[in-house]
Order: sequence, then structure tokens, then C-alpha cells
Amino acid sequence: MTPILTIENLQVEFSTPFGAVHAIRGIDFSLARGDILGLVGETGCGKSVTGRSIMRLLDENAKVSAGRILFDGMDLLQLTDTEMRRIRGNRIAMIFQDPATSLNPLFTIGEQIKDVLRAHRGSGRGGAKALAIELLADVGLPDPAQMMSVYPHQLSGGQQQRAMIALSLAAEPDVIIADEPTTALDVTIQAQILDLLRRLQRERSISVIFITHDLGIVAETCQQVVVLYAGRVAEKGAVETILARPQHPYTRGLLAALPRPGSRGNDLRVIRGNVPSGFERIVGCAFAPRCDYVMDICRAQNPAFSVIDSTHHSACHLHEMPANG
Amino acid sequence: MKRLLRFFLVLSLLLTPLFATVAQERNVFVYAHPVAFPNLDPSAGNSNENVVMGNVYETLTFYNAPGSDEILSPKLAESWEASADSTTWTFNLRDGVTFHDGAEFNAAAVKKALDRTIAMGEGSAWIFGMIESIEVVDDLVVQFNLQYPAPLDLVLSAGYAAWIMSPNAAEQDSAWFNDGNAAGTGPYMIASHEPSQRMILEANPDYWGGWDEGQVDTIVFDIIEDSTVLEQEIRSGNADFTYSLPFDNYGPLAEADGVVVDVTPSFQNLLILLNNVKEPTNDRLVRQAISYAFPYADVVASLYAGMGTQSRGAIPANMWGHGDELYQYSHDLDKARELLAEAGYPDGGISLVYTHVASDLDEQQVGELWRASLAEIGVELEIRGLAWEAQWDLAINDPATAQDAFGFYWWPDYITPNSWLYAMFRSEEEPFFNLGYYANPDFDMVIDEAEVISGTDRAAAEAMFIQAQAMLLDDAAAIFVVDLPDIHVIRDDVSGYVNNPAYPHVVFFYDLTR
Amino acid sequence: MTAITFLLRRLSLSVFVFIGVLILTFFVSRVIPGNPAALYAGARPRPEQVEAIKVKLGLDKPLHEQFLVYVSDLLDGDLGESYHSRRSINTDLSIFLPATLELVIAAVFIALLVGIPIGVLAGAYPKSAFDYATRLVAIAGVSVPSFWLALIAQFIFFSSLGWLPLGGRISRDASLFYPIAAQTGFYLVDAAVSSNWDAFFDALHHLILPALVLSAYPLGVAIRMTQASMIEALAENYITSARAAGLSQRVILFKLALKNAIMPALTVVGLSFAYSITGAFLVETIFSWPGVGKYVTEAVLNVDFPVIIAVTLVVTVVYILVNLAVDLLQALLDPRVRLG
Amino acid sequence: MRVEVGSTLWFLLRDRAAVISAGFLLSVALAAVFAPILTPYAAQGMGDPDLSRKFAAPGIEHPFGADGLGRDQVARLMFGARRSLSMGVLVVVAAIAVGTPLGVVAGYLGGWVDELLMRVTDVFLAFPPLLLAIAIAAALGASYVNAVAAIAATWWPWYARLARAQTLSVRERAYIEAARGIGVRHRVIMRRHILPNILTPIVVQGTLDVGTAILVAAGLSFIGLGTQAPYADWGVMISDGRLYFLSGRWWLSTFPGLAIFLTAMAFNFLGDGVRVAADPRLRRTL
Repeated sequence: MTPILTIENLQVEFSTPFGAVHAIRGIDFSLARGDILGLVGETGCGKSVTGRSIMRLLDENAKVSAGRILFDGMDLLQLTDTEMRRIRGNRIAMIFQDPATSLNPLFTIGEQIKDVLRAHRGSGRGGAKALAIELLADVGLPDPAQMMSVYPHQLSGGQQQRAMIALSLAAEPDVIIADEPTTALDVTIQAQILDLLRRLQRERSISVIFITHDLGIVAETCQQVVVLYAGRVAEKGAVETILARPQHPYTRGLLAALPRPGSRGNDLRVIRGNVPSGFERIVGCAFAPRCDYVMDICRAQNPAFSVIDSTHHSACHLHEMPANG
Repeated sequence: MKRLLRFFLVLSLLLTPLFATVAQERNVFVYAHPVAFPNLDPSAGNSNENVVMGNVYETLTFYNAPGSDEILSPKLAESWEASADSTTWTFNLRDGVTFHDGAEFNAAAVKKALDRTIAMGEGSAWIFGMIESIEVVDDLVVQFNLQYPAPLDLVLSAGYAAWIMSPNAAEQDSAWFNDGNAAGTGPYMIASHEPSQRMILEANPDYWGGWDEGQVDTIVFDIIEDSTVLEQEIRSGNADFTYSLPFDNYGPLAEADGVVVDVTPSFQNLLILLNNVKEPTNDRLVRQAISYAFPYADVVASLYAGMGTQSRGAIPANMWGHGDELYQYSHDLDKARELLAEAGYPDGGISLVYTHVASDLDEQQVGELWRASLAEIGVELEIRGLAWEAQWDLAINDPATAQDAFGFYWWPDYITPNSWLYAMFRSEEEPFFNLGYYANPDFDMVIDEAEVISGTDRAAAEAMFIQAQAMLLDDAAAIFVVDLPDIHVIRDDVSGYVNNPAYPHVVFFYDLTR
Repeated sequence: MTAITFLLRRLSLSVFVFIGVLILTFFVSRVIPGNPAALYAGARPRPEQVEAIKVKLGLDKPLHEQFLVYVSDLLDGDLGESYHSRRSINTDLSIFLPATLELVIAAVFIALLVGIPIGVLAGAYPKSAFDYATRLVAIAGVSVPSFWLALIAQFIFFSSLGWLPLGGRISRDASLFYPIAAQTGFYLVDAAVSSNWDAFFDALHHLILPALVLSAYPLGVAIRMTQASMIEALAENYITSARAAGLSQRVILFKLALKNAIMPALTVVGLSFAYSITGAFLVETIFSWPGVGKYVTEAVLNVDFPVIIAVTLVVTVVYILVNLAVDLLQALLDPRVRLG
Repeated sequence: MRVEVGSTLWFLLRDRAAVISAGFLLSVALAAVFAPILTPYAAQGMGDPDLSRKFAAPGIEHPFGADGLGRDQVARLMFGARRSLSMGVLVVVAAIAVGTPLGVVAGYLGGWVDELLMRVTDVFLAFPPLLLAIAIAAALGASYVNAVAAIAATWWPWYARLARAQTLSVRERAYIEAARGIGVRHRVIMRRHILPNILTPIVVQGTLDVGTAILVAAGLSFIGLGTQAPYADWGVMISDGRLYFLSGRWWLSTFPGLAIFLTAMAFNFLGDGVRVAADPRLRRTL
């Protein structure tokens, strides 16, 4: 089965008055149909930029300097603005981290859903309304008909995110990119939203890219995982294998930092040292300065992917060492 | 609603040509008027509303335009006579005249109207100060008893306060008149009035003078304060008559098609009162010196575009009391220096303040030209523009802090030389318009005597008024700058227009045809 | 905060401001040099007339007594009479105020109609040629002296092209042959409700040029404010999410972002409204527009202080009301502010 | 918001419009200062007439023509610049000089002093700006100085407000608390510690305001409440020329109007540039 979304050698740069910032230094991964793929890494690793690159919603000073994003046989990077607009929301939708600011404060939930329906379905008024109410019911909002005329600020955080999810589902997309959709929420709510997402993904057989810094959520939610570090893929593969047998020292570090079940874990900075800045030209492995197993080659040469097994890849010179085979 | 709307739209389109034909049947005359009408009460108004008064109301006697054989002609009075001492005047009134409101014009109406004006005591009502009582002798005969001899026939021709309104109107207050109501005997009636914007007069069909073919029957006053707009209105033919344009614009305008620029002498002049009390202008020599340092020819030629004339004495040419032989100062800087030296200022070193009405560019430029000339004899002139009342206030408060030179326009309430001489130069305990504090007992004596005999022996009075002016010139009490021209612009298809300076800027529309 | 407490607080502040303005204007205008009684007496009054009028007008009384008299008249709704024309100021203002408001509203309307879309586009495409052109236009708008622009506009549209009338509010023909029945004093409104379309178009024809000239300043302000708040609004997350939902640029700019951007822009409308009234003072004179500005300019030249005080008070009230209306409108537009 | 002068200047220099504007303003100022040397018609610039050149049209001798008293318009403009420019600057300086101390006092002391001062500014701000200036100028009498005073009287409340807001933001800072703690007198705290820290935004606002102040001053002069004859500023020149503007003598009002327009624009561009350059958050829009 061909993946629905394939990213090949994606590189993104930001231009600033102080020079270019390399946010993504060449990443590859693909999303299989019906899968949930977790994209994990620390702040600044490029995971959100990857999501926005797919949607082509990068800031004006950012540019994709190389690579392809293949979706359903098209390279998204080659589409015209109008063609891309027809993809957004319609074929690929996005859910954001902070529902409070991602919903427009001045329009009712109903109006915002109808805007999306109008943009992609061109549905008649009555149809759009019925559809919207159905969606609101589906995402588990109480009294959906009344929800139509409610403003975002009148909802709780969890309700806002449900509304946001309804919005993203409105045009029945094939892919949803969920960018830290639960980070801003309480733990109990977080679980509810994750349940909701999983249920909807199953029922509607949507493929999801789940951007998060929380390996715990990845473990509960995803089938595939891609670990990013400093704009590069450190390790990728099926969730169970990677969680069980992490190969990359960075992934190991992340897992070691994972809090025990029940406590809330969002501080991953227990690995010593700092993430390299985007301004730096990185020679060799980006993780080398922080790596406990660093070797000379790590400082000289960027490691290629080693195939651990058919679904598991890791970029580390350690794998090339016969002793560690 | 929509259908109704459309119906009216169609209706109005259909009616438009109809209105146009109506317009052609009317003989409309448009007076683009540069100022609003301050007070439409005929008893109280003494300013630019006179053009309305002069067409809606009438006076008993009428002051003829210069060039006529007689000074006065009959209007609502057909004839009149004075007692030998000119303290009792009898007027025989015109028969068969009715007011616009239907009331009959008669002696009782005249008495009621003038009694009202005198009782109110506003505006120019003071010109009737000599009247002791008014008696109705007969239905059409009215008699005035005076406290002292005075030329009452002249007084009653005045362009202010002498109007006769209907007895019903005489019972109203000023507000009633200012709302656009009126009831006179004149050839026109007020049809509509939008204050400060527009007034429309329509012909009084029952006018005692009757109507002929071609006379204008509808008068539109458009109040347009802006001289640029005025000029464009008359140029384009939108307006038929206007005045008060910048002097420099009349030349080019006269060459435009369809426009006549009518220039005649007026009874108005510009003078600069000099402070006769305060140092250093209390010195006659200094006053004479700065009089010689005034660039008369430049002012007349440049600021007034050659259309005015340098004044000779206080009284304008063409008016009785004007002296053709009086001394005229000229621009003579050598003489000015000489006089200054004689006064003890060999190198000048004097600073003077000249005030003028802030919005009056002519008065301002008079100051600017004078300043440049004074600078050459070492006299510094500060030019200060003020609101008229502020300028006046500064002058009357205290001679010691008053301005040294006061730019001042003067025109007569009724046509007598004493309007100038008494008001501006007779010594007073508390000066009112004698704003230069001129005080000369000899001068006072001459004009007082002249006033007494002016009702009976006008020639002798005139000689004395001229003699009094000679004293003013000798004392250099003021700088007599320019006799202003009356300049009116009128469309050339209108005939019958004659300017009458006794009624400034009043057009007697009844005389016009086209 | 409920609507009622909000309104009450604003109103009580406004009353305070109004009293302050009243006191300030009254005393400033009484120190103006000049002789109001002489002004009232008309051209070249006699001394006794001036004295009589001084008594009649109460100008012989001490200043604080004059003030009390003025205030008690004001409480009766009487603004007094002009010393120059002796006309009731209430009557005058009932004619002149609608004229000015019609002009100012037209100008602000033009400014918003043109300025907001331009500001939206300039905010949406920063650093484009359009953005730079817009900056130039906006700065030119707030930098051009209105009275000079009025002259230039007359020169172009009246003298050279002959397209528009030089001044006035309505043509003579219209007022003679199809006069407007005065209801509100707003000619366009009065003509429209009475279906007097000839007069309507005539009045409109007269309104265009002064309104355009007067709109320069608020246009500049509207452009700059809309642009600035657009830039801010477009950086918001909900715009990103709208883009992610595939909404069209038109919907994003003119529906979603604009509704958010318009509120800061609206507050400035209150301010630019006041500026336009000020601008009208100079522009009205040039266009012979019979409004408050022309009225008060003449009053100043004549030192006619009852008019100066009255106009100041009335314009201040209009200004306060406009700002109040803007606040209320904002509250209505923003569901986050609860009204009751 | 204390900003380094150096970096502000560096960012300012990157704003081409601001640099051009500064250059333009500098040359106008130089023309004003050195007018007596630069024009052969200096006496006319000061008001002396030359009736032989009355209404001379623009030409080689008088590039901008001559006015109703024959005075060279270039010379009049140069001498007029002295008044127009200085009026704009003086208005802002006077308004800052009055408004800033009041704002600092109100913000620092708080309480009833604050309440009173803010209500007074409310009153002043409720006036349509030109109207109050007109009334005050009429009360004081028409002159250059009085016009400046009248406009400044309507302008100071803006600076009082700004200074108050800035004072409130620095009042609670540690070093000021400390100074208060060791008993430094209020006056000293305000003058030595608060004032220097709030000056930058006030100066920025001042630069932005000069253009508008020039416009308002020109407006006052236009209705005759500003500079008095024989001197002229640009507003007076427009006003004098207006009578003849549509009668073929277009040059009288056109050039002084352009002078005001360009100068006000230059101040606005410069002010805009300073505002952006002094504010690190706005710099990225450069």
C-alpha cells in the first residue's frame, strides 16, 4: 500500500536580519493510510515547522530550500496557491495547540464551521447547518444545536478543542495534522481529547500526524513514530519497537526522561547541554555535543540511516560499529 | 413603498422641464452678496441689510445719486416744508399707498413707525435725536417738532433707521423681523429667508409705482462670504451682481465677456487716526512728518488699482462739504526728515503701533507700505491686526496705552459732513469715535455753529465745514488716505443700474430691466 | 460589567468633562479683548446705546454672576443669542450643525470606505509595492493642509475641469424650483425621504468636493490604523487555523481578520471625527459651506463669544457622543464584552 | 523603555524614507537660517515691498513669482520657514515642557493629585483641537508667540497622559523603591530617576507630532491668528494668495502650501522612522 503522504529530504530555512536559520536540515518519512504517526522532539527541533511545511503555512520569511512533499501523487510544494487552498482543510486539516487562540473570538462556532463547509462543499444553507450540528454532536459537545450560536470564549478549554476538531473534520479530510493538540489542556481533559481523536480516526479512517513532545502520548496513541533532533530525523519506526528497543542515544535519553505514569511530563530537558541553534552550520552528528557515546567520527560526518529492521531506522554512527551490531 | 418611490422619481423628472419654463417666465436677478444681513429690523439695522430694507421699505425722502439736479426727491412724502427756523417740518404723504400686509399708509403709520425706531434707540436711531414729537395733522399730513434746528429732510432720506414699516409690524419685536417677516411699502416682499445663506424677494404686485414690461420681479440674494466664489459666480453668469472683490481682480474681470465693472466714487473713505495725546505723536511736527512719509500714490495706484483717489480733507469728493482747495499731503521723505529733526528726532528712532481690522487685507497692506516708507526716516511701525471691537477697545481704554495709528473706515449715516467731523474729531470727555483724542476748541466751535445753520443756510455751513477741515490738516490730526471707489460688477444684459453712494451697495431693483 | 453600569460610568465622566469644558470656554471667552456690548449694538453705536446694552446683556455684572445666568439659561436649553447677528444661537445651530455633520459624516464615510480596504490589503501584503504606496498615501493624507488641498481641488475640479461646483450646499435653481423640505437639516436625507431626487443629486454634487478634501486626514488615519491592526490580527493563531482550513484569502482578510482589526480602527474613528470637525472649520470657509466651522470662524473674527461658547459646547457634546457610540459599537461587535 | 541611541540610529538609517526626510528638513532649516545670505531679496523676505514687481509671474528672476506687494516668493518662503518650522517645534517643546512634569507628578504621587490632573486632561482632550486653540489665540490676541502658546495649551495633555503611563511603569522598579526606602526626596526621585527613564517615548512622540503641529499652526495663521504682517509664515502666504488663486495667480498659494505639505510629510516619515527604530518589537517590520 502506498503511503498517503511522503516527505523527502525536506529542508526549510528562515531568513532573519542576522542570517539564515536552518529549521529543517533534510528529513524523510512517510505516513501510511489509516496510521497515526507521532512526530516527537524538543522545542525547536522542527516538528511544528514540518507540519506547517506540509500545509504550506510557513511564515513569510521561511522558505523550503529543498525536498518534496508527496500527497496522493502530487508534490504539494509544486501546487499553485489556489490548488493548495483546495487541499487545506479539505484533504489535509490541522488542529492546533491552543484552541483558545486558534478559534476566532468574534464568530460563533457554527459560523466558523459553516465557513469551512462553504469553502469546500459549497453546501446550501440548510445542509451546512445540519452537517455542522452533526459534527458538533460527533465530537461530543453537549447540546450541539445550541453550540452553533456560542462564541469560543463561552466554552471550556476541552470544549474549545472539541470544536476545533469538529472544524478540522468538517470537510472530511484524508489527513489531519494535530500540532500538540492537548498540551494546553488539563490531564483529564487531555485523555478525553485523545480518546476522541482515536475514535474519530478509526471511524473515519483518517491518517494523522501527531506532533508532540510527549513520548507517553505517542505510546498511547500512535502506530508510527519519527524522532526529530535539530531539524534531522534521529530515529523512526513502529512505536512498539522504538519504545521497546530505542537505538538512537537521543531517543534513549528521551525515554529515560519520561515520567512515571500518572505524573505530568513535559520537561524533557534532562539531557545535558543545549539543542544547537539554527544559525550553526552543523558538521557531523547534531547530537554529538550532548551524546554520552560520542566518537570522533560523530564530529566529522553526519550519520546515514541504518536499517534496524524493515520498519525501524536510526541515524547513528554507533550502528555502523560492528561491535555494537 | 418602492413603487411609490419610483412614481415620485418619474413625476419629478416629468416636472423638471415644467419648472424650467416657469423659471423663464420669471425675471430673476441674482445678487451675490458678500455678507449676511445682520439685523432685518428696519428700526435697528444699520449695516448691510440696507439692501433688503431699500427694496422692501421706503423712506419719506430720497437722496439722489450724484449728478442729479436736486439733492433730494420725494418718495413716500410728496412734498415737505420747514419753518423759518427749521424746527418744525411738515410732510405731505403720498395717497393710495398700502403696506404689504394690507394696512393703509398714512400719517399715523409714519408716526407709529418712527416712534418705534426712536423708542428702541438702537442702530442709527440716534439720527432722530433732534425730534421732540411727531404729530398726525391729517390723514396724510405729518408734522415733526424739533428740539433744535436740523436738516430733517436729509435725515429722513437716510439709508438706515428711516424706513416706514406697517403699523402691525411696528408692534413686533426684532426677532419677528429676523425670522424673515416684513411689511413695508416697497416694490418687493420677502418670499423666503434662509439666514446667512439666501433670501428671495418677489415683486409686490400692488406697488404704488406700478409695473412695466421687463422689470425684474424676483430677487435672489445669495450670501457668499468668499470673494473667490463671488468672482466665479459673476464670471459664469450665475450671479448678476456683486461687489467686494479684491481690487486687483477687477482689471482682469472687466475683460471677461458679459460683465461690466462699474466704478464710481463712494461716500466712504479710509483714514488713519493719529494719537494726539501720547508721545511722540502728541507733537504736531511728528504727526506732520509721518503724514509726509505716507506713500499716497503707491497706495492708490497699487492697493486700490488706481480706482480710488487720494483724500483731500475728511469729506469725500462728490459730497457736500468737500473742499477742492484744501491742502493735500504728499509723499515727501525729505520734508518728513526735516520735520522730525525739528521735533527733536533727527535720526528718527521712534516706534509706533498701527492697528487695523485683522481680516482686512487692504488695511494691512496700507500698513505694510507705510512701514517700509517710515523705515527710511528711522521710524519703526508695528502692524497689528485685531477684531474691530478689540481695536476700538484698545483705543478708548487709555490714551497712554492706545495704538499710535488707527486704520478707520468712515461713511455717513445720513449725508452730512458732520458725520465725520463731529464723530471723529470733536473733543469729548469720554471719546467714542474720536479715537485719536483730537481736542481743538476752535475746531469744536466752528463745527457746532455749522451744524446749527446747516438746516437753513447750507452754503454757509459748507464753508465752515471746509474751514474746520483745514484745521485738521494743519494739525495733521489724521492721515486722510483714500476716498474709496464703489465698485460693482453687473452682467451686461441688465440695464437701468445707477450706483447711489448714499445707500451703499443698495441696488434699487425696481429700476432694473432686462 | 453590565451595559448599564458601563453607560453610567461613561456618562458621569462625560458630564464632568462637559462641566470642565463649559467653565474653561466661558472664562477664556470672557477675557477676549473687545467690547461685546459694542458688537451687539451693531455698526458704529452711540455710547448710550452701548451702555444700555451692557445692562441689558448683564455684562455690567461680576463674572461669576454672568456665569450663573449663563448656566441657568443653558439648563433651559437656551444657548443665548449671537452678539453679532442677534439671532438665537439655537436656531442658527439647528441649521449649521446638520450641515457640518453631513459634511463630516460624508468625509469620515469616504475615509472608512476607501481607507479600510486599502489598509486591509496593505496589512495583508507587507513590504509589497502596494504597501509602500499605501504608506505614502497615508502619510500624505495626514500631512496635507486641508485648506490648501481645498484650493487645489477647486482649481482642478471647478476651474480646470468644470466637473463640480465651487462651493455652497445646494444650487440656486434647486432651492428655487425644487426646494428641500427641511426635516433633519441633512439635505441628502431630507431630499431622499421626500423623493426630491433633483435636489438630492444637486446636494450630492455640492457635497463631493468638500467631503473628499475633508476626508484626507481621516483617510490617512483609517489606512494606518487598519493596516496596523491587520498586521496584528493576521499574526493571530485563528488566522493560521483559518488558512489551515483552506478558507479563501478574501474570506480571511475581509471577514475574519477585518472584524478583529476593525475595532482598534474604530476607536480612531472617534478621534478622526473630531479632527474632521476641526478640519471642517477651515474647509467650510473655502467652500462657502454654511456650517458650524464657518459660523465659529466668523464668530472668532467678530469676538462673538456667545457663539464661540455655544459652538464649543455643542461640538464637544457631539464629540463625547461619538466616542460613546464608538465604545458601545465596540462592545456590540465584541462578544467577549458582555452587555447585561 | 530605555533605548540605546546607537542602535536606534542604526535602524533609523536603514529607513530610506526617514533619511530622505531628514535631509529635506535639514535643507529647509538651513535655508531658513541662512536666508539672508542665500537670497538677493532678503529685505523683501522681511516684508519690504517692490511695487514694480507686483504679481510677477514665476520666471527666471522670481522662480516662484512675486506677491501682491511685489515681494519675491522664494525669499518670503525662506523667511516664512523660520516661523513655520519654529512654531511647530516650539509647540511640541512647550507642550512637552508642561505636560511631562505634570504627568510624572500625577503618575508618581497617585491619589487625588493624579485624579485631579487626569480629569483636567480629560477636559482639554474633549475639545476639538483647533477650536480651543482658536479661542485662546483670539483671547490672547493674534501673534506668533500667542499662536504657539494657544496650540501648546491644547497639546500638553497628550504628553501628560504619556508621561503618567510611563511613570506608572517605572515607578515600581527596584531602584526607585530602593531610593524611596533610603529616604530620597520625591522631587529628586522624579527628576533624577524617573524623568530620564521615560524620556525616550516622549521624544519619539514629539518627533511624530511636529508635523501635525506645523499643520495646526498654519491653520491658525490661515485664519489670521498667527504671524502678523509684515512678516509671513506659510499659512499666512496661502491665506494672502487665496484671493487671487482662481483668478490666474496660482503661484501665490501653491508654493507655500507645497512647503507645508512636504515639511509635514517629512516630519511624519521621520517620526515614523524614529518610532520604529526605537522600538525593538517594531524593527522587524523594516
